[in-house]
Amino acid sequence: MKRQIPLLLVLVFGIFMIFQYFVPHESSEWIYEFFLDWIYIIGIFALALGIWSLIRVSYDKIKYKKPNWQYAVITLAGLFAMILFGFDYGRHFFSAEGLSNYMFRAFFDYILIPIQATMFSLLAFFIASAAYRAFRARSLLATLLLVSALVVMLRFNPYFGPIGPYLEQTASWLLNVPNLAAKRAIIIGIGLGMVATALKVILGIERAYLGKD
Amino acid sequence: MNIFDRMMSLDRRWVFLFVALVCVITYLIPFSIKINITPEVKSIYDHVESLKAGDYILLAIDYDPNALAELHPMTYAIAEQAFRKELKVIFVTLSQNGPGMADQAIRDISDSLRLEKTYNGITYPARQLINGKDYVFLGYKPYPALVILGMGQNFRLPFPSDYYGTPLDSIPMMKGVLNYDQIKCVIDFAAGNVADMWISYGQGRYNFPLALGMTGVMGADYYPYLNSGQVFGLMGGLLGAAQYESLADNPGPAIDGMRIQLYAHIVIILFILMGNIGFLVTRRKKQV
Amino acid sequence: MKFKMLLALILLCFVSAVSGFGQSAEEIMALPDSMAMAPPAPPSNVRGVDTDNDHGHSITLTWETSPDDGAGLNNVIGYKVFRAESPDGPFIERALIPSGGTGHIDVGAKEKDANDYLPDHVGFYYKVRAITADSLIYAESEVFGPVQSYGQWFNTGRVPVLVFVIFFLFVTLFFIQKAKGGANLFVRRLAGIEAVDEAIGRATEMGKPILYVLGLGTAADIATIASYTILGRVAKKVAEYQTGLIVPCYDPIVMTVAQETVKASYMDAGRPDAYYEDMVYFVTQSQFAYVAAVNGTMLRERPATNIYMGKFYAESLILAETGALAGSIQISGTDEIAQIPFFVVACDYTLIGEELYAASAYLGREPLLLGSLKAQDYAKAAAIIIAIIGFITMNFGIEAFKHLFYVSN
Amino acid sequence: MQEMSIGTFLWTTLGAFLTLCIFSFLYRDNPFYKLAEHLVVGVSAGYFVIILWHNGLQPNLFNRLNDGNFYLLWLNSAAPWYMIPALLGVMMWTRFSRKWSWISRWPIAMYMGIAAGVAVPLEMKNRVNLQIYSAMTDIDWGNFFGGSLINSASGLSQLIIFLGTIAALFYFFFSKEHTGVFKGLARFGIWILMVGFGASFGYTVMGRISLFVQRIQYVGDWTKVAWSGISGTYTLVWFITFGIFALLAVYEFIQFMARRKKEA
Repeated sequence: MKRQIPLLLVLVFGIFMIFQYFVPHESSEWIYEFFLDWIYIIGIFALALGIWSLIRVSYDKIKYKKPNWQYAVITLAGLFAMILFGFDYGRHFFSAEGLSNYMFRAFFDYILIPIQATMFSLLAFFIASAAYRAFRARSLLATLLLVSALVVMLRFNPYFGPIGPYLEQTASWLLNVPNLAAKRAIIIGIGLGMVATALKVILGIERAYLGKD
Repeated sequence: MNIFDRMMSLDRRWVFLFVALVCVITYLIPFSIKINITPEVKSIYDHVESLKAGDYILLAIDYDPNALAELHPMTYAIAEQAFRKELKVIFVTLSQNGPGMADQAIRDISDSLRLEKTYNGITYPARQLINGKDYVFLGYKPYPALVILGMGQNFRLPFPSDYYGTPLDSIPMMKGVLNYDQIKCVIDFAAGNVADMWISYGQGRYNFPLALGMTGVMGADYYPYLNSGQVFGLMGGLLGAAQYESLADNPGPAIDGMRIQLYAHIVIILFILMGNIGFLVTRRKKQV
Repeated sequence: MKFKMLLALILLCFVSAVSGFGQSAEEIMALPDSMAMAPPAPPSNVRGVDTDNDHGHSITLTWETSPDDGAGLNNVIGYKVFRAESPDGPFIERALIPSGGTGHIDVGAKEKDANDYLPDHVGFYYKVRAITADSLIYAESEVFGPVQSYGQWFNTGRVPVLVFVIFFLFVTLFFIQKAKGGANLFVRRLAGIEAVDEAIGRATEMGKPILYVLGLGTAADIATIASYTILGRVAKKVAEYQTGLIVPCYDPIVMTVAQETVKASYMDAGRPDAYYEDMVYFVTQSQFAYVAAVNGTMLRERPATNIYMGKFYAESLILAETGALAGSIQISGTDEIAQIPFFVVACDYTLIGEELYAASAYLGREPLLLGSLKAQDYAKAAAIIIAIIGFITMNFGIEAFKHLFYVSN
Repeated sequence: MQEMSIGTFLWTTLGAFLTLCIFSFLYRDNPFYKLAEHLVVGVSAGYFVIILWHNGLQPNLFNRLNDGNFYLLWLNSAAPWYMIPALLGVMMWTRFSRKWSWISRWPIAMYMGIAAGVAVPLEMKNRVNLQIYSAMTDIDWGNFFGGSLINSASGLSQLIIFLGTIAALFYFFFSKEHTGVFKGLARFGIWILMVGFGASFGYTVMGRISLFVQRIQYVGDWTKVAWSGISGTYTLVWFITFGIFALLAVYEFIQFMARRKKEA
């Protein structure tokens, strides 16, 4: 009961959706769209579980005075403040006007955006340190990786005089030829792996996600 | 620990520091760098340079704010060059958010023209751009393919009046200018498939010289048209824009951007080389 | 509505342009000959059929171009397609095709209250007008009709996909049967996967936890599903060795499923008491906020091993570099092609692409999973053979073989 | 420089401060990074709650079940069958209870079934059918050498793409040991993969650098505003901000010296 019904549901819904793909008729499309809505709505309900987990972990940190517990207070404050602003302090539960609340927008523009953009921009540094650390001519494979990356990075460097244009052409050759071949092979392999995994789920061979008992 | 070991196992914070310093310094201190010029960009510059005062060119501003960083520098450099040479410029846009882009470009370039400037050793006097005498901005119309075809018959068909509402017939510089036959070249700055339409419906049908400025991602796909001679020049991305700025001796945001990129790349490459020298030397020592 | 307004606008422009010429005789004099033009010949042979392989509400039209399109008078700049519910009209304009066009698919909305609703099973009449730059000069084809649209129950354009899916299903079932029968299925070793075991052992020795990141995928992403199975194996080993496990999650459903998986593994290992729910916790559903939190965890908890399996985007390198800074051993696997190079560069072991999907079978060594791995290999062999045959036939000028594999939409 | 109201200036100051907090992570983990990190986690989680409520639940569920009077009188609504997903959503919440949590597997199972079922034909088409189809290229034999070895459009390059794809696929075979001819092919396959990865890595560097440049601009613009106001309105704000960073520097220096002593 606790495992059979879920496995049956996976099988039925899975097979149905596979065949749905080959039926262009309106009624089949309607069901497809309805199901996608289901998934979306289930996902939103599940967010409550996520938020509960976040609150509980933070609360435990504060309660048991775990290391850095002070910061958990900031997390909770940020969470509740944002929810409060988003409902316009409770004035707009069922209309989207809360989204235009001044504080809600200010928090978005001046806290979320700068921090996220800055996290993203850390890549400028990490791409440099990763290149320094890992691009060593240790083996033939590592050397291929290193040389190919160097050529592409040098493609617009003006300090190579007459060989500059050749460097640029080589770089575009590397991007358009071996890179394309590598990508195509990986895509085909991934496609087959995905189909195999999805079939395993539908057939109930892969069932780790259902848990036990 | 000798110097080679040190070269291999540098604290990565030195890498961070150098990258940050180089970016900040190259950002703060403007200086020009040498840019490799490719023939497909140079041919656009040469074409514009070969025109005489009073010749007409058409600039199509077919991009919106998303592609501004890459395409605006091209528009600025070419329009500045054209106006300094006293060419007459017709602006048109086939992209929905294009009018804002064109409007901004025209305003900024008129400001810049009010100053006396020297490009490639030639000093150009300050001049006041006059709408309708030096340039005309036709505005935006949907259905790019039909607009391109229609302009081949007569500009007045898709655009009876310009962007500001003046009938084309009462604009002095449009007198006797009917269609592409009176235009010396069309340069399309495109961030979408409008470029294809300029190639097949414009150049393909009316056979005028066409050059393209595109985003970096798109650029590579259009080289076949260059080989087949359908377009006489091609600029791709910030790199293409920087080449044009450098040809026109008019350093702007594209060269600024390239300068930062270039030196950041050089720093990274130097670190990679340093790591490898250290690695190779220490390995040889171990083998001995 | 918008569409009609735009058309009206264009029409207006064209009309005002023409009337504008009256003001100045000089301008008319200057017009090229083609402007004072004769009307072009009309397009001919207009035909319409229901569009195949769709949900209905669409009709495919074809016609032959006007003799004056690109030749003759050479003044046709495009075609306008008109539709009506009776042969006498009223006709409404449906499309504008640049010159040279010989067809159009008239797609309407399927919702009854939409502006361009095109009902199924209703007869429609079409005509095509060759237009010139001058809106007053044009030529119309004869009216064609009636033609009806309707939806299909099978998309024949997707037959190649169906064949592939059925072939694959068949091979999978075959090998699973074989595996159940006890056949010994050989699988070569994969360094990245064997490293997982080593890494868990190392964590035990160091007395430090293992950080398992499921990536930014939702529970619906196949990469995430593959990742659960790997998480299950890792959690089981972790429970056996009594090492710590940290699983920060990005998606709440993924968190729920991961909790089930880890709990089941602890039960399998006979240590349900050691399991607690907050091993697997939710962080936030925002990419870089999530990364900020995981980065902080790495530097504070100093896990011995970081495992990244699932869907990763730009954050891949941020995570992997921070992990390397914290001195952790790192094993990664993703099907996001753009991110594989970064993992290859920054991690100790990387499962490239489909190796991620093979990993669960490897770790478990369960015959059923190995069976499906075999099926994957045979499908790959089939793909290679098809590609080679197609390549050879193409270069001998035979396109028929390649066309067998054409998927129309 | 555009004019800024004092309110906007204060908010921008916060943005610039948080930007620097995140950058401080490059030096090492520190209280400022922790502050920004925990703040962004809370705020972003709250942001998603609100967005999913207003832009998700409202239009996709509530409005469909709304019959015009009251949200619960859903039977008269336009789409009463939307009670099913709502019910499934509520079933997810059984996870709050230990005893009933197994019920949550039903919606999860449907979710997985739908996801897997959609993936099978779709991934087969997009990744397998289409890629094999485009791998069957017609080589441009007339332009085989294309003038130079590094011409991407030459017939030779097309041939390399095809052979590279096949060889890389060979590399991924799991059920055969890499020996003999097979070893050679797989070897060529992994070379292609590595060259491709290197090129792709090198290509991305450019875009990443410009991300950092944008952040420099953000802080730079703020500094300009602050500087222009140093003798006027913003003096106090500017000094406070400067003071915070000065204190941070001093704190770090003391810590650093202390660690030095310890190590020595």
